[in-house]
Amino acid sequence: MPVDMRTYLGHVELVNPITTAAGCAASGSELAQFFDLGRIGALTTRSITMAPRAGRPTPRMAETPSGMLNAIGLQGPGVDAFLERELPWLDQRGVKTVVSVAGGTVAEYTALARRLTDAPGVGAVEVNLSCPNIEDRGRVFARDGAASAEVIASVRSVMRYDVPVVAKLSPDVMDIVSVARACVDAGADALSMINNPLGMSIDTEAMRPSLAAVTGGLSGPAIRPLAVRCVWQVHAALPSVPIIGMGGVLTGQDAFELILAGACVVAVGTALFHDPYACLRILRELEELLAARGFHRLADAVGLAHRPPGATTRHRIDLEESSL
Amino acid sequence: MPVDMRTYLGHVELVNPITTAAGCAASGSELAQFFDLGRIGALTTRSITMAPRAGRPTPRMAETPSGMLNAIGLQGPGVDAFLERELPWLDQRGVKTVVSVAGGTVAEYTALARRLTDAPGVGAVEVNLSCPNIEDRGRVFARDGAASAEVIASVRSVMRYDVPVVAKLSPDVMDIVSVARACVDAGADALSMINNPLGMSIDTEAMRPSLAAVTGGLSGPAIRPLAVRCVWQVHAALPSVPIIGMGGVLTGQDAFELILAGACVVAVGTALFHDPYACLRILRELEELLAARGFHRLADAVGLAHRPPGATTRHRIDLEESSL
Amino acid sequence: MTGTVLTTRRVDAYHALTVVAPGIAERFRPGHFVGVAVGGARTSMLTRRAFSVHDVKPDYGGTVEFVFTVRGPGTAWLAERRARDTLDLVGPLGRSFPLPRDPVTCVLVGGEYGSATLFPVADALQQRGCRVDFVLGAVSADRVFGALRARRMGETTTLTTEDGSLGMRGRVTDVLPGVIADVRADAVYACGPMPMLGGVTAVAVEFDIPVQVAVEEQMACGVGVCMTCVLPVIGDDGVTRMVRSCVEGPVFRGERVRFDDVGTIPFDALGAPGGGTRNAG
Amino acid sequence: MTGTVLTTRRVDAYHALTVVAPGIAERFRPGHFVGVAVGGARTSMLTRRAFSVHDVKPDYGGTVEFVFTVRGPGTAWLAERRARDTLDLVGPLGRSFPLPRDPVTCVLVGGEYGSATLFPVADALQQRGCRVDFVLGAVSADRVFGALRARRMGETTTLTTEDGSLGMRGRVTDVLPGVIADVRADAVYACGPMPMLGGVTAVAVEFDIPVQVAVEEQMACGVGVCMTCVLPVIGDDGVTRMVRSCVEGPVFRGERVRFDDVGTIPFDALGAPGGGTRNAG
Ligand SMILES: Cc1cc2nc3c(=O)[nH]c(=O)nc-3n(C[C@H](O)[C@H](O)[C@H](O)COP(=O)(O)OP(=O)(O)OC[C@H]3O[C@@H](n4cnc5c(N)ncnc54)[C@H](O)[C@@H]3O)c2cc1C
Ligand SMILES: Cc1cc2nc3c(=O)[nH]c(=O)nc-3n(C[C@H](O)[C@H](O)[C@H](O)COP(=O)(O)OP(=O)(O)OC[C@H]3O[C@@H](n4cnc5c(N)ncnc54)[C@H](O)[C@@H]3O)c2cc1C
Ligand SMILES: Cc1cc2nc3c(=O)[nH]c(=O)nc-3n(C[C@H](O)[C@H](O)[C@H](O)COP(=O)(O)O)c2cc1C
Ligand SMILES: Cc1cc2nc3c(=O)[nH]c(=O)nc-3n(C[C@H](O)[C@H](O)[C@H](O)COP(=O)(O)O)c2cc1C
Ligand code: FES
Ligand code: FES
Repeated sequence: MPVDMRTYLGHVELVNPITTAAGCAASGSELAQFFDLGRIGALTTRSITMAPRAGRPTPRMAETPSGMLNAIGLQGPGVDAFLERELPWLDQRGVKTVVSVAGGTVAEYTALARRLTDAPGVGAVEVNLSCPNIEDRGRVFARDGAASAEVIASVRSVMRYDVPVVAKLSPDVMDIVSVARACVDAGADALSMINNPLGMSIDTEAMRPSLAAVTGGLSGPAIRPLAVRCVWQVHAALPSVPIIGMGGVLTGQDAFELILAGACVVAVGTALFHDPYACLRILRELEELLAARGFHRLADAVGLAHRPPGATTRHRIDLEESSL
Repeated sequence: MPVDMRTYLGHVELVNPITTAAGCAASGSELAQFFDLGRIGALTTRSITMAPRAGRPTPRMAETPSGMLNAIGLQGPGVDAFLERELPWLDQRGVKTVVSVAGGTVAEYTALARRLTDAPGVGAVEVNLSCPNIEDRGRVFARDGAASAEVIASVRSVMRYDVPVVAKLSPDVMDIVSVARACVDAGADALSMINNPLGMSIDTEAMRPSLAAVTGGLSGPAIRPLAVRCVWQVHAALPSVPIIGMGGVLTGQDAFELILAGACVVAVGTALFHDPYACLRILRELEELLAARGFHRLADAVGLAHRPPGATTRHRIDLEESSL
Repeated sequence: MTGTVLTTRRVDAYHALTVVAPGIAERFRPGHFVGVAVGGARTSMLTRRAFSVHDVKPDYGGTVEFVFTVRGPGTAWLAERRARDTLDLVGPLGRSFPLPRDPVTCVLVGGEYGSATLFPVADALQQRGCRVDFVLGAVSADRVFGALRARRMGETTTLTTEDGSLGMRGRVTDVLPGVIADVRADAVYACGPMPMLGGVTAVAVEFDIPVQVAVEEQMACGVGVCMTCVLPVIGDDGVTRMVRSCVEGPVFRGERVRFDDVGTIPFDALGAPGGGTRNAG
Repeated sequence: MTGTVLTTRRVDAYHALTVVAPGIAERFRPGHFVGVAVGGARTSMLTRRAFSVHDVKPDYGGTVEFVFTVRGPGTAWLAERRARDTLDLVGPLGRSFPLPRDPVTCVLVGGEYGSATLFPVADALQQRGCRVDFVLGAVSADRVFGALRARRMGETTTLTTEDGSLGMRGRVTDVLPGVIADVRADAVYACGPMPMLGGVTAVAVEFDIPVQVAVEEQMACGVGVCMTCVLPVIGDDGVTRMVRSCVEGPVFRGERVRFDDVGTIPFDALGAPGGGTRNAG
């Protein structure tokens, strides 16, 4: 019997829990040559900015053990071109789209949200809070619960009520739960974690930073233990808030790990660079893994690792009995 | 010509920059069967506590991509047994010893420091700030600049003036530079970074956390980019403060990366689990690497990657000329 | 520490690798294990895997053989090794089995690949004139390791499988009392899964004969520096301590290991949280 | 995407691997590259390495060959591959070299392993009746790739080495003007290090003939999704954009690439920080 893979972001239904991670699928069309985008739960766009952005100088990437550093600098066409070309392209193909937005001030995030309000094809808005706040000496919004909450409240206030607003959190904080709580209190319908922790590497031949931007975001399997921990902590504190989990997911088993920790949607980022078919492969592996363990519904696995130590492990027999 | 590998922690001279990371060399004697401990710059002890501690239940370890999670729970014999057996053993062999201390309250750290004051063989004291503060709902000292500063000030006030006090920082903070600055202002003679960021993994067969303690500290090459970034940021802000760099050092090249970022001492932790000879191998590789690049003194490489982009790369010829 | 793989073979459900490693072979005593690096250069697998040494031979200056079952990615990688590949080993590690001074009768109890460890013990015991009897068990016939060799070496050999596909249906602990009584055993040596070791120890205690067990706890370093491999063991002074199975074991006197408390910190262990033993050490 | 290694060989300072990959061979056009996974199962090396395709053959349904030099751990791993090993490839990737409609005269300029890419171009050009002349260069003789094959295929072949160990002492750009003049070249094709491509472009511009270059920027994905591989390129509208060399390249019209600004964001690029082009797009 196939596993029911449907999942929900607020009241938006996704056919399955796999999405691309923001900034890891360009405009979407690049991946479409490898697989039908309609087969994944959602496509998350790169973080859209008001103006077009050329991004950072190269080198923008450095490989690290089981990970990579990136400093792309939000290169993108700006919201006008996005609404004119990229979003309609996705919408025409019926791709459920999570639009990621990035800004340097609360006003900029709000203005972006306003531009998205009437655009057809916006399935949800993910607010990338890992941007420097140019009104607070470049301090990253995501590192500060109050600043994050301010952005979320403002975006929520202008977005259509039926479009979920997702707050994307960074692990570079003292206490992720307090930032998560601040965002939810400010109106976030869901949370997304983790964005890249800040890292750096040095080219020991040139004796200089490897990246032109000096520091960059760390992604890939190296950070999966941080992602699992963040998802776990936030799900424990806020069990009813939907979580998009991400960070180093390469396989269905990795996705399952985040789901057991509490994620109901799983985003695939760096894995796409290695394998452009990764989303579908991970989806298939996840479904097989759930089926092998006797799950009928993905939803039954979400947060399951939180059950108290005394509770019996659900296994095939249990579930088959309970479905009678 | 051999490279002058001497380095300084405050005014304490180390014959070379390699030390073991706290908690990764047990009592020291375990490694002595593999190599002469006197050949490394210093040995850092496990974090000593007032009372003996049995630590956490097993499983205490989980492998992760290019890293591992540990939740040992500071198992150790307590300060009495340490002063009676372990420290004298090291002292008799002339091993320069950095004593790591851990406590649950400011008073406990202070009491430990007091016990160490008159003990022969204490080369330096490293204050492990990644402990839950039992007077502040278990909030980890290291996550809070003020709490860290309070511990450091108190330890500094009771330690002998000629024993450097090193503050060991955690990357799980909003801004490592502000914690570093608070510690230095409170009297820290040196800084040590990074302690393990908090991570977690889930056993997807058992559908339970892999560690008995649920969460654990992430170590190994996976975290090296975080370590390099922390050392870089702190050295940029506080260029005159000696830094013990650590996090995922497996090779001489890795050690060199931390040195270029600003560390003058490099600690080897997880690598010891793979290779009990790691310290000496890394030292040899580092020395060869410095020699190949024309360095006469390790000190010339410390923080070198910070030189402005315009500055010429030091290379062999430059240095040979300058030594005339 | 780098050895060349001499031969690889399959033995029922198991793989066996023989590696040229004179430094390890030379110092080997029965019960020792090796720590094997897996995954090759630039692997993401950081920790060594521990394997008991099954056999040591003088060929090529000294070889060691270990026997393993594929459990996860590390053992999967090992199963792909071929002759002439190189392997990075440290060892011999751990505390070996203490041997009796006198020519007594010993029952050797092995579960799954745990049997592999027992053959060097049997050799050493026979060299001292001891009588050796085997009890080997597993889930199914293909997972009973070394039945043939046991039959050649042992005075008697009793096999058990849980599915009855070889020997008696059941577990080693079901037949052990009978064997001990029949052969009038003076001592028991055991290696296998933890619950089996607990059961074997209980039987030996019942008969009031000494029992030496080789335990298997998860290990990260194998050399005593990481503190991951602890289990509660009662010391000569009657105090329970969390001791490292890699350096203080893996061989322990069975009755000293608190099998029921493995995976916990017993409240009366030295240094247990909130324990009254805070000042005992 | 998984292919079997058919043959491995050394060519002077280079390694060449031939891999059975029908899906790639079939769609290949000159200038394409492949993304190769390195390090095997559970490796810590996450990103694919890009290599130009040197040759495609119909054997075994279709094979591709690429030529590489050992630079770091990924290429070191590749250099250890043996026949019958499997390799994980994606491709063909990138924009191929546009070919002239008419039978014109083309000078093909290769630096180091960049020459490898030019042979499929030469093949395709000759099939269209074009005349092909080669200019190949490198630091030293052992790093000039394909001199023999160039001599066989090209009407003329000029070699340069910086140390003078083969051909003329100097760089390809030193001899290129002479060659262009001698053979009355109509077009230039070039592949090699960035500074060389800049120099070759300058020469072609001087002669006012079209030049197609295949650039090499660091790539993480090779398929256009990661945005790491950008360089400043002037569009048909005269606006400079940071374009992805993996999907919009690696082949570009030389004069469109702002070689002097590679590694920077030119102030007049679309979306440059603080630039006046903020509303241009
Ligand atoms: C002293 C000792 C002797 C052993 N002798 C043998 C032997 O002779 N034959 C044999 O087949 N196996 C033996 N084992 C178990 C063997 O070490 C594990 O099966 C192996 O480490 C699993 O690695 P993996 O990568 O395949 O599995 P994974 O489960 O993916 O391993 C992940 C991590 O967990 C550790 N781990 C997992 N299971 C165990 C376990 N049961 N014991 C210790 N660590 C574990 C691994 O070392 C690794 O760090 C022994 C273990 C110990 C401690
Ligand atoms: C389109 C294209 C075609 C290429 N064709 C060839 C070829 O035919 N033969 C050949 O020998 N080399 C070629 N290269 C360069 C080759 O990709 C690098 O030498 C190789 O990736 C180095 O990997 P490494 O692990 O050995 O070195 P490292 O330096 O350790 O690699 C670390 C990381 O940096 C990247 N990287 C390092 N140097 C380069 C570089 N110069 N270009 C791109 N990425 C780099 C790697 O992909 C990897 O992600 C080509 C590069 C590109 C972009
Ligand atoms: C090249 C690259 C670009 C990214 N761009 C964005 C972005 O524009 N907005 C954003 O919110 N996150 C961005 N991220 C972060 C990812 O969405 C994701 O949170 C993170 O990489 C962890 O997942 P992974 O390990 O699967 O890549 C980017 C990551 C990478 C590697
Ligand atoms: C098993 C283990 C035990 C540790 N115990 C301590 C400790 O007692 N005190 C401390 O300050 N740090 C402790 N650490 C942290 C290390 O000292 C070091 O900061 C960290 O592991 C990063 O270095 P590495 O990647 O080289 O291991 C421990 C780390 C590990 C892996
Ligand atoms: S495995 Fe490290 S102490 Fe035993
Ligand atoms: S390499 Fe990823 S976009 Fe070009």
